[in-house]
Amino acid sequence: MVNPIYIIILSLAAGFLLSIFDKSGRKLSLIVFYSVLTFNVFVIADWFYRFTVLGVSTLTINTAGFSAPLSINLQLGIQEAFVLLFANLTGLLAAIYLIKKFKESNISSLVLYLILIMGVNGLVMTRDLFNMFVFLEILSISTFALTILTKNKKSLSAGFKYMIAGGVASTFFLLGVVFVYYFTGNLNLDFINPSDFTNYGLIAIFLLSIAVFIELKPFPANGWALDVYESVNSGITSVIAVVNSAAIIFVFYKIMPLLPQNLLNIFGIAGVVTFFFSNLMGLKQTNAKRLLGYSSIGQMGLLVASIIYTIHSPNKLIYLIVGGFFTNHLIAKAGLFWITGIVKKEKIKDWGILKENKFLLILFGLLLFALSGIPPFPGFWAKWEFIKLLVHGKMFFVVGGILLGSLFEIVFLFRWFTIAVKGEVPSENPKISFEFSKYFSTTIFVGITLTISVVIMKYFYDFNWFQFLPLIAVVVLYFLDFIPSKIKGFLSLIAVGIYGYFLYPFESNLQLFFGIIFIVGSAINIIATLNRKNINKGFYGFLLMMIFSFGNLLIAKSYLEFFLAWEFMTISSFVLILRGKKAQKASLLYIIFSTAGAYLMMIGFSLAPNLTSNSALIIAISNINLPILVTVLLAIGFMIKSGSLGVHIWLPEAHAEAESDVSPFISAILLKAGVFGLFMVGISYINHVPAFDMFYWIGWIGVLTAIVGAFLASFQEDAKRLLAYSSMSQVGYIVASIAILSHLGWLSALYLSFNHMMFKSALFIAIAGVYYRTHTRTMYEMGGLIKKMPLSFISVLIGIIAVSGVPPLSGFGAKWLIYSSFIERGWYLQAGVLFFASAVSFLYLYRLIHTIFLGQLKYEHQNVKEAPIWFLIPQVIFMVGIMAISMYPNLIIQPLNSIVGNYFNSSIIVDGYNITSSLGNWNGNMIMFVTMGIFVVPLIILVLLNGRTQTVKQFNIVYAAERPESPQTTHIAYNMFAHYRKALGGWGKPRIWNFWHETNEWAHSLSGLFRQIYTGNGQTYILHIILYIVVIYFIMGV
Amino acid sequence: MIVALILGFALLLIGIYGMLSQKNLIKIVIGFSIADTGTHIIIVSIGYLRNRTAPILNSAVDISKAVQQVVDPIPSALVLTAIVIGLAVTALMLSFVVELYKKRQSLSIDDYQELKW
Amino acid sequence: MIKKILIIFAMLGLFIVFLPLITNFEFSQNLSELASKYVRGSVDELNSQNVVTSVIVTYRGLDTLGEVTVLFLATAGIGFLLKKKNKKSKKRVASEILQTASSFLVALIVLLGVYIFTHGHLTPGGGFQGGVIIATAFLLLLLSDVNMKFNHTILQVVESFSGAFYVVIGIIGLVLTVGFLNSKIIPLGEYGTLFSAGTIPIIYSLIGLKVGSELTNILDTMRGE
Amino acid sequence: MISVTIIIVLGIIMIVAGIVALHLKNLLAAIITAGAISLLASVIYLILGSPDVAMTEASIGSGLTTIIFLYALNRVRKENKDD
Repeated sequence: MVNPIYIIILSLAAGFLLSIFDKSGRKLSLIVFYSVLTFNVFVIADWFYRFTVLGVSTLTINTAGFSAPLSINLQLGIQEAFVLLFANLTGLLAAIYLIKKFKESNISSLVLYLILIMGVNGLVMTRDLFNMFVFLEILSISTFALTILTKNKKSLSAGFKYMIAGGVASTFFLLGVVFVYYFTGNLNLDFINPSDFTNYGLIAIFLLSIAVFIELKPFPANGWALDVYESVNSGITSVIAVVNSAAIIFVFYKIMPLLPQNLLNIFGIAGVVTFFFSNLMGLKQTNAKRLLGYSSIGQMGLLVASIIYTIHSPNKLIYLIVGGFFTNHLIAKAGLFWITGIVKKEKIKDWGILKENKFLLILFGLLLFALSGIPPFPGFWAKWEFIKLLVHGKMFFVVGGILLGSLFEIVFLFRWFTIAVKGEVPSENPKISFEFSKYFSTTIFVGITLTISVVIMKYFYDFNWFQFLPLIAVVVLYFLDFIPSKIKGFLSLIAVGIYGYFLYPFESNLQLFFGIIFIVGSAINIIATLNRKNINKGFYGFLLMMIFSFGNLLIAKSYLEFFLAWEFMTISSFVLILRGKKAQKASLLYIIFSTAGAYLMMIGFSLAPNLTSNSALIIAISNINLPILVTVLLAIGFMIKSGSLGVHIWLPEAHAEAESDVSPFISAILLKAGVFGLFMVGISYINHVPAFDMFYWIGWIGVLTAIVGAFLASFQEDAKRLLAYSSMSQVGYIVASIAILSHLGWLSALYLSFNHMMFKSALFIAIAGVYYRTHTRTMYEMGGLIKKMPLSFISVLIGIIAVSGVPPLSGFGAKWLIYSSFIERGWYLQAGVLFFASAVSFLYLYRLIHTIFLGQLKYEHQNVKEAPIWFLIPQVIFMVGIMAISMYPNLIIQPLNSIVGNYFNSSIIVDGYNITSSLGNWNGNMIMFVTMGIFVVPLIILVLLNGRTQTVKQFNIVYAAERPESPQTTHIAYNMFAHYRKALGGWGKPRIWNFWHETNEWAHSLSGLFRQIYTGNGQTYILHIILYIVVIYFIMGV
Repeated sequence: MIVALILGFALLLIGIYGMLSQKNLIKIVIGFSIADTGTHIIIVSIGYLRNRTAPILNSAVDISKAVQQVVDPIPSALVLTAIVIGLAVTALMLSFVVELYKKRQSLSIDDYQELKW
Repeated sequence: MIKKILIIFAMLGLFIVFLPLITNFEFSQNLSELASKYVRGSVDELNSQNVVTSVIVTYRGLDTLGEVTVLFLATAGIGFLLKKKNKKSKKRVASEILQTASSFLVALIVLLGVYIFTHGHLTPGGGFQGGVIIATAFLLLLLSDVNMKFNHTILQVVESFSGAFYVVIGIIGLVLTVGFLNSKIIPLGEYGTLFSAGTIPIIYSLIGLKVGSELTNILDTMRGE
Repeated sequence: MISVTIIIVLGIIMIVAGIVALHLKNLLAAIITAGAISLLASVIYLILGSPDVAMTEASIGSGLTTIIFLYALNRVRKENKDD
């Protein structure tokens, strides 16, 4: 063990002598430089190990042969060691990152850098206020000088602004220190008693703390920092944003015990305000580094708030929340700044170049995910616990500010990510150059984030490894990624099978039911993906991740486990959607809505009472009386995922733009996750019905979703979009039936869920086959494919019959059950609307089959073949399934009846093939035969009597010697239901889309408005600082 | 001495006002250094005790009663450090000014706002 | 215009922030406990006449080390920022009298500087003040001979080694396990004489040399040419 | 109280000098005026019983700082001439 003061000594001595060493060559000075930095890391790492593992007590180092308060003392405890380990490591890695620069540049840069790191060590360890001032100045001056490591006009002017702002802050700090001495006669933190301060002594504390707070870059007194982030060399920026910030936040932490509670509260609020506004302003930002600057400033605000609000919590929680935010933000930020230095593209729109460098893209993605607080990264756990804490403290405004700010952050971070994955490669395109040192540092940091994630999961939560199966899947498949796609597909199929086998013994039949939808449905859908050629990097990893997280939703035993699975599901589906060719916007829309929903759920779960039994959440929740607010929040969260009206706009985009074999997963299975969630809410609800009947309104939303979805589907030109809106409509039926909260309602909801899974999978896969052969999804560009793709035709035919709810197929049963349940409940109006929706759905279903398969075959489709076998297999399976439950509805009704029987008294009688409700009976088997008969008899008559049919030749429908401008507009399927749209009048306008569009515009213009305060004028920035100080002073009100 | 304290605060405010109102970069630095001087005067005047001498215990001071005779040495020590630091910051600021001027031939702070928003 | 009003508001606000500090200011009648300890300790423990020096060099030695570092950083920073121009400027020779006088004066001034930093524990002044005075001497040289070039290697060696020795003296205290920067590692000597107060005069001399060479460096760099 | 009187007189001069320094068009004069403030401040330090500070302020605050200011100004002007 080495006395940590040697860090300071050695750095100083080396710093003093470095320019002498340099006389004998840069090599020597570089060796000295890097050895000292490495030495620092090892000393601190050793101490950190002692404190954490061996439990050594805090170390105090006196100087000058006297003890405090006579002389200055340093302190190294577990907290100091943690911060310092992190700071020194970052310092070392940033130095490695900068090695090329250091080789070329003036020796002074090495000296400055070394002493900067020394300053950080001193600043963190010292307990003396004035000594803090000195170290703060060391830190500042070396940073100021290093801002011009790459010297240009921008970095110079930014450096100057930084200096004057820093100068003002340190003047206030000095004043504060002196007045602290005046009031207490002491300068040592350990000897200052907060109660020594008289009323006016608070001003001393105020000056001291506001100066530190200004250094933490609060909104709006932080313009200088943004300029620095934007213009300074990336390596140095990472040091400023990470190492310096870590040290200063620790200084804030050290002086916190002196601060009165009201001042702390103000700082807490100021931190949240900073977080909110920085992220809001980030929305408009197009410069990569400045964007990171905004995010960085915001995260510092969040960090301050988290320190202040957790201060009275148990230690473990503080470590998790503050430590989580701390490491998460700082590591991710350093890594991202380094990547900006590697990519060397100022504008975010040019970042499409990143997709040419897969490795860097992965690093970038991981860091961005970490920054946006997605599991398993530390930020996720910190956010979850922090929100829980705040919600328990009833600080809803803070919660709102933080979550809304996070949402903005998600918007710009993921926008950036989608550009990197899908954006255009800039035309003038200098390749990303490879510099080992830069990659090295970044990779190490990504590794550390992942390690910390694992450590958190292991030491703070006792999760079952099953909870992390989604992640394990991604990792394993990442390493198997070199295998051809088909083999990976088969392996995935097997993996899903084994997973299902292990999952199987469920606690309840409801889980089993959704297990079949999630697992079996997915497994069958995987078959379609076997059609993929080549390697398909990353596809199966995220597919498995998604499927496993579906399954994990079922067995989650706590709110956190459920939410974890939910987040895994969201992120994996996001990546899958993003794989689509033009899916940049769609996936962004998806992740934004999903995150918003997830945040609402997060608040909901935080408010929910503790679980009393150790069963799966869906069972345990029946014992719990969810407050109405929780019900509302959770329901909204789940309804976003199931695409209910108002929050559905992500749905058509995501379905349409995802790759065609991914769409069935999203439509048929992913939407059911929301349905599952709604059932969960319902189960708690029926056991503890609150005064406010929320499900009445959910019912209405479901009904409206059904009808609007049907209308919207009718107007689509794009087959997948049509199916997407159809899914929306169908899930609307399901939601509405859940909302009935009766035996019959739930029975029909489950029944329709199952049906919808099958027919929508079949339809999407059929369309996938068509798209695969014709390369178009626009329906009026197709036609007559019945001859070329007969099997697909049959599959679509069966699918749409099943959807439409006409006899004989299962859809009829579903509709019958739904109407019965509505009428039984007395929701006549709703039933009427639903009935109308069913009628509307004929419009789009007709269109689907008519435009694609009937009519004239297009010339360019002369040589189209039947869909590939891998598409046909799942279709056949689903068709058989549909036929089977149509013929023998009992196969499914019987088990569903027993499931729902757990929650409601049975209201139907199942007798053989006959199902009787209070309103009548339904015999699927008989209906099948009757319908078949009705169908077959006229068919035979037609065939017999009307033998002289004639096929219409293409000649027959040409224009009179005229060739129209754009021929497709004359196609019957072009803008097919325009007249209906006209009939709808004002109702046909995309109001909801417009609403969200306006919201988006509004947020962006707000963002533009607020950032006007950053005029770029250094003087204005100082004015902001002074005004900020004054305003905080008045708010504090001494 | 209260007069010195007031003087110190007055200079501090004047200096800050200068930093806020003057467009010329050198004037801004002058403002900073005036504010700095003000701060130093404040610190020294806090350490002052009425009718006492400098904390130098030579023959003029009765060593055994020194505690009752000298002014507070701590603020003096702090100011000494602060003055040197002030010099360092000022000098660095000025070299930034020189370099900035080299780039754009202007001393007006309004000409250096290409970074914004 | 809005900016002007805001500035006035800001200044008024600051005035209000500071006002209570002035109006409620009361001069203490006695030294604070800590200060009293310093005053007594300076005599009893360190054998140093100048209490401020004791505080600076010993009790708050870490501050002073930091202070030296700050100056060192500024030197490095300025050197980093202002690359020296090598282009010859017009020769402008000062008058002969000034040249002769200055070379004579320089020696005297340097001597004064040395006196000040070696007597820092006895009289007002010390390493920083002495260092500045030495720098002034070199300034005089610069003024008298515009084309003069300093030997930067020597400056750098002085600067570096005085700093390093300072640290080494600090470490000796650590090695002897009495604490970093302890000045009692050598005999304290007789009160009131030059060779007293332990390492204080040594440290102050090193600081003087370091500050002197650093400031000379800064001046030379700022001068340009 | 003679010392109070001196401080008041000096103080008034310093405040005036401060305001003047900020408003002088001539930068050279402004720098010199600012240097004078420091010089007067060192007198105040002497009166306040801090000869150490006074020496430092006189040599660093008024002397060296002013010289550095002048050098900076000089360089700026030279830049101007060069082009």
